[in-house]
Amino acid sequence: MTVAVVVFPGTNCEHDVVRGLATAGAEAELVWHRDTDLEGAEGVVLPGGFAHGDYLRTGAIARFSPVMAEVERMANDGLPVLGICNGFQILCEAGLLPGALVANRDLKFICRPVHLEVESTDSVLTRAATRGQVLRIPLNSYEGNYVTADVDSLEGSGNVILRYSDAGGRKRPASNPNGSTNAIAGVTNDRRNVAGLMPHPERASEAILGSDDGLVLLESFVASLELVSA
Amino acid sequence: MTTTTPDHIALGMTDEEYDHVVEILGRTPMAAELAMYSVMWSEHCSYKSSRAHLGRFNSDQPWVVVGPGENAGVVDLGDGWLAALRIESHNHPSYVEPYEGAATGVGGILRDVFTMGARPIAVLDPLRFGPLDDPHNRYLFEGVVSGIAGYGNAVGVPTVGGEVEFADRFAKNPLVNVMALGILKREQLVLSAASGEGNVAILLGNATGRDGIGGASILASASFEEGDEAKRPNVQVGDPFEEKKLIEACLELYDRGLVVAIQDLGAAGISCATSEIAGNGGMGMDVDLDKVHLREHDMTPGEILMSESQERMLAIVTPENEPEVRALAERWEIEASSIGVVTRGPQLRVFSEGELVAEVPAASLADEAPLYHRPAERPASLDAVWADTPTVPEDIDVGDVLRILLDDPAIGDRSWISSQYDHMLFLNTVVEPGHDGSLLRIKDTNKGMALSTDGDALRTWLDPRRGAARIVFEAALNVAVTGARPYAVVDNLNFGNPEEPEVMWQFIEAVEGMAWACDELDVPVVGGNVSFYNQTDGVDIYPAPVVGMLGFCDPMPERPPRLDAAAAGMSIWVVGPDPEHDFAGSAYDRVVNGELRGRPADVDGDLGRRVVSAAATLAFEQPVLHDISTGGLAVALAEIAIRSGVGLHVDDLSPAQLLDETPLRFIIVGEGEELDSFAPVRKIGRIGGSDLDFGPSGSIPLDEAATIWRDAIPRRMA
Amino acid sequence: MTHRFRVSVSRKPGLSDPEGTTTLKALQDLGFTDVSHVAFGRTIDVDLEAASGDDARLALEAMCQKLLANPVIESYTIEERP
Amino acid sequence: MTHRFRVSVSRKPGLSDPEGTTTLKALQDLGFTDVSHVAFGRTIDVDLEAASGDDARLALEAMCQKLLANPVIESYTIEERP
Ligand SMILES: Nc1ncnc2c1ncn2[C@@H]1O[C@H](COP(=O)(O)OP(=O)(O)O)[C@@H](O)[C@H]1O
Ligand SMILES: [Mg+2]
Repeated sequence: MTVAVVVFPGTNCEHDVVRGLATAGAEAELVWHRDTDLEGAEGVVLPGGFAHGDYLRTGAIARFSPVMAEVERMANDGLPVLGICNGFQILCEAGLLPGALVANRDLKFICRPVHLEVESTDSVLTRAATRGQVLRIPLNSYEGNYVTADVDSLEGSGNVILRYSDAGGRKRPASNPNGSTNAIAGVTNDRRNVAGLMPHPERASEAILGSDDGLVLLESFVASLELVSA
Repeated sequence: MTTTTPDHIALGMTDEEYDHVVEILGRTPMAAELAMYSVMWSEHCSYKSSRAHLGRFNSDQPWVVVGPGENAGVVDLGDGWLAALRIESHNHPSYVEPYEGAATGVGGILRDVFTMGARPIAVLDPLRFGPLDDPHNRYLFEGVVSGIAGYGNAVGVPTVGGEVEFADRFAKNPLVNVMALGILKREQLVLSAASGEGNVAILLGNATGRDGIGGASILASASFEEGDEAKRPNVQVGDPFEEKKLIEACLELYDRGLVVAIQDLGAAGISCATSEIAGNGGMGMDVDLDKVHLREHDMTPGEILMSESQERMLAIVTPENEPEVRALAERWEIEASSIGVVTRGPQLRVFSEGELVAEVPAASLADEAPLYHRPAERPASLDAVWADTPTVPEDIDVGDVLRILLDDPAIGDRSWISSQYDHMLFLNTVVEPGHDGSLLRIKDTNKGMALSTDGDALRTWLDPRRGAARIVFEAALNVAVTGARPYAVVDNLNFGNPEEPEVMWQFIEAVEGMAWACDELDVPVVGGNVSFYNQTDGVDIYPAPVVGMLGFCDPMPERPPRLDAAAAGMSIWVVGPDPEHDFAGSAYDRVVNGELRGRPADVDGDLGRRVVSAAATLAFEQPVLHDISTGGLAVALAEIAIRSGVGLHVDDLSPAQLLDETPLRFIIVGEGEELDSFAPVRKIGRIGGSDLDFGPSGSIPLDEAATIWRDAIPRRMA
Repeated sequence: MTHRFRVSVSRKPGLSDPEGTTTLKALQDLGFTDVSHVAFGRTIDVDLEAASGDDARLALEAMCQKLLANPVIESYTIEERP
Repeated sequence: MTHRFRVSVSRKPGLSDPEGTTTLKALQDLGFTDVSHVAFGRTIDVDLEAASGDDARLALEAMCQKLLANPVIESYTIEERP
């Protein structure tokens, strides 16, 4: 096994992520949330969906799944850990990433392509991208509105990696789809090996789907596996 | 003096129906039995007013694997792939509680599809509401859309299309139909016929509560009125999380060959599911209600039998496989209880606390249901309506007309709806909602499936036969412009009160028109649903048959046409007949003049076939194909220009020609000057500039048109 | 004068409460096995200007009926906040 | 003995509360122009067996810390229900 893709009850993007990772050059395998051994994995992805129905609070119940101890271990070992959408919400709940995600500004589910500007290439998710690069990637969430108690220190830490923008990279109120604080779309941890984002790179991994801009993110992640294991 | 209503009348049964029950049983029915017959013989479950006419639909094409009658229709896509499809209505529940009504509608239709062994991969939602200037209509619209989003997104099935109409007669009777599509490999197909004496019936999923017991009929029953009325909500709350687990668990059961048969629980809950699955297999069943896992503990046997709690399935498994099935359920974190045993039959026997509470021939609940030939009569008032032919003045400015039409919420941008739905999950969606048909690929094959739902209630009211035929051709054209050929139809027949001869006439005419059109196109009808009694305060809805069309292509176009692919310098052609001054029920007459009158033009089946075929062929060659429907050529051209962000010039067409809604026409935008097609084609203009420029017939700046179109729904819902 | 209220909205009894059921199970899985029932509701804190407490309460009633609660499936209570 | 509690969870002040903001605007649009502030919260009613009220409260605290509230963005109060 190279990448473990975790399936919680209610997860639904697991097969899409496996396919996206394959396009980016990595083999991936599904693991059930009750599994407690990810020994063979060089990296782990928490895909999108509605783990435990998103009941109580998005990600709140999933973070206690048995598999999360392994995810934490891998994060502490410096292995690449990625959360997409619901996976991002779970990593935040688990305290592996800063902040939290609340309901979209307009209280509506949003499913459409948005633009993201790469703010930092210092993370497992963005290392193969270029700073300032604008990507067109679908967003698909109700609770995608990023909040954090101390945004200044987050900004100062260099842990913001992706920000919503327009096609030209400008940040205007209208280009922030969900009201996220400072238009933050993706963040990393201090060690830069854990990353999370709300948009779905796997949905932009083949031209026939309308965009393959997400590939550079998935390829970054795959390249990180090799770097760590090298 | 006090009078008491006999039980069967309170349950909505006629005296004749009651006598028939007595005859079947050879005795007076017990309370639970009467409840079972009353629900199973209700219009909703038995199709007693419509069945006599549904035989008009044909499903005899070689690619049909399962026709009408099962939970979903199934067609063959080649190389071992099958598609399962079905459509259902959830009209009344959505009026009572729009969010939960629509949500549970999605849940129900998905169960019909995965009951067949298929993984559900797409939902579509044909909707009808009253006009959006009324706050209550806005509340219903908003609630229904978020209910579909809330359930569909969370259960993890993309909603890839649908349609919406707004008209006064839907204000107190909104229509919420839901269609679902699933795919499966041939060896995964499961049917709902129990076999094997001694096999076990396992109830999977949600606990049984007092939800929606018997819908309207049982609610009125005195015999089950032991508790407080308030304890018996007729609103069901959907749980997409439970359904998601149920889907995964069932698909794994099929994969591992662990079920003999399976049936979802819908109307009339356990009583319907047990009798159908046993009856279908010519078997009987002994059911023990004490084994049913309950949400509330003081439920009567009748309540348990009739409860319509959501997210439940009934699987028939061999005793040897029972432990494995239970283990699998536990792994997926769903509850399972073995509630019955298949018997040699034919009796369905239901026990509660050791007592026999019902014993009926299993098949009789379905097979012996009443069948009515209700009187039908054409409304005489139609003569006057038909005689009043709409006309279009020569001197109108099409730019001004577009300012009105593009602002109509059924014509303007509907992404306010579709962007609330996950329409991308599973990485199949190649042409997303917002075009004519949506196109899904089947991954790792060259095959594609196109989907479109269409209805046209106002035109159908003007002429039910022509109106219904036209929606079939429109749906066919919608899938054809993506490169797919019409392959299978499901229909949802939403009508008023069938006891009124005029409604029955509308129904029969519409079935005739729809069936004829399907025959002309050689497309089989593999399933459907009838929703009668859409009548409030004595007002019937406009007759609203809806078609759900599956198109199929193998291979799929490498670059399927899109509305946003037009570029400056390209030519514009129209394929199909010349306009015939078809304004009855047109957007121009309805929206601009505020009239509903005249008689819509008929369709020529032969020409229809040629046009559809031409579209499916040209879709492999041309960047933009778009069918011409509501609002005619003018609106269709505006949609292409707005979506592509570039203007266009059309020189010699009169306002009437631009607004005409003659069916069976589509637009092509492409490179070059010449276009070959085996249907009539003519060049009408070219792409370029920053206006929608119709020459002497008028113009409007593209930016202005785009803003009006984009704001049509949001400005009303803000 | 500003009046401060809390509206508490809960689902009518008999309706299923998937959130409550799921959270109950999660608590039990976490070892809180003595928990027997969990039910969800929401609160809406509303501050408003009104001449008197009675006026404020009347307005609140109207807001609940119109927007804050869904009378088909929910019931609500209104109380003053400190 | 069964103890019945209500946990009320609210967003920490200063963090965005889209439900509150949107509802405030909706109320004003409906003509309730005297409303100046709206904030949303969640209630979770929990019934549990415990030897004493103090034991129950301790268990409730632990549930809140672990699962029922997210300390990064939320605060909570616990009170007994009648
Ligand atoms: N209720 C809805 N849900 C999802 N998509 C919708 C809905 N209503 C309209 N759409 C989408 O908007 C597009 C245009 O719809 P419509 O005008 O009805 O198409 P046509 O006239 O070609 O049949 C289609 O892609 C359709 O799927
Ligand atoms: Mg169309």
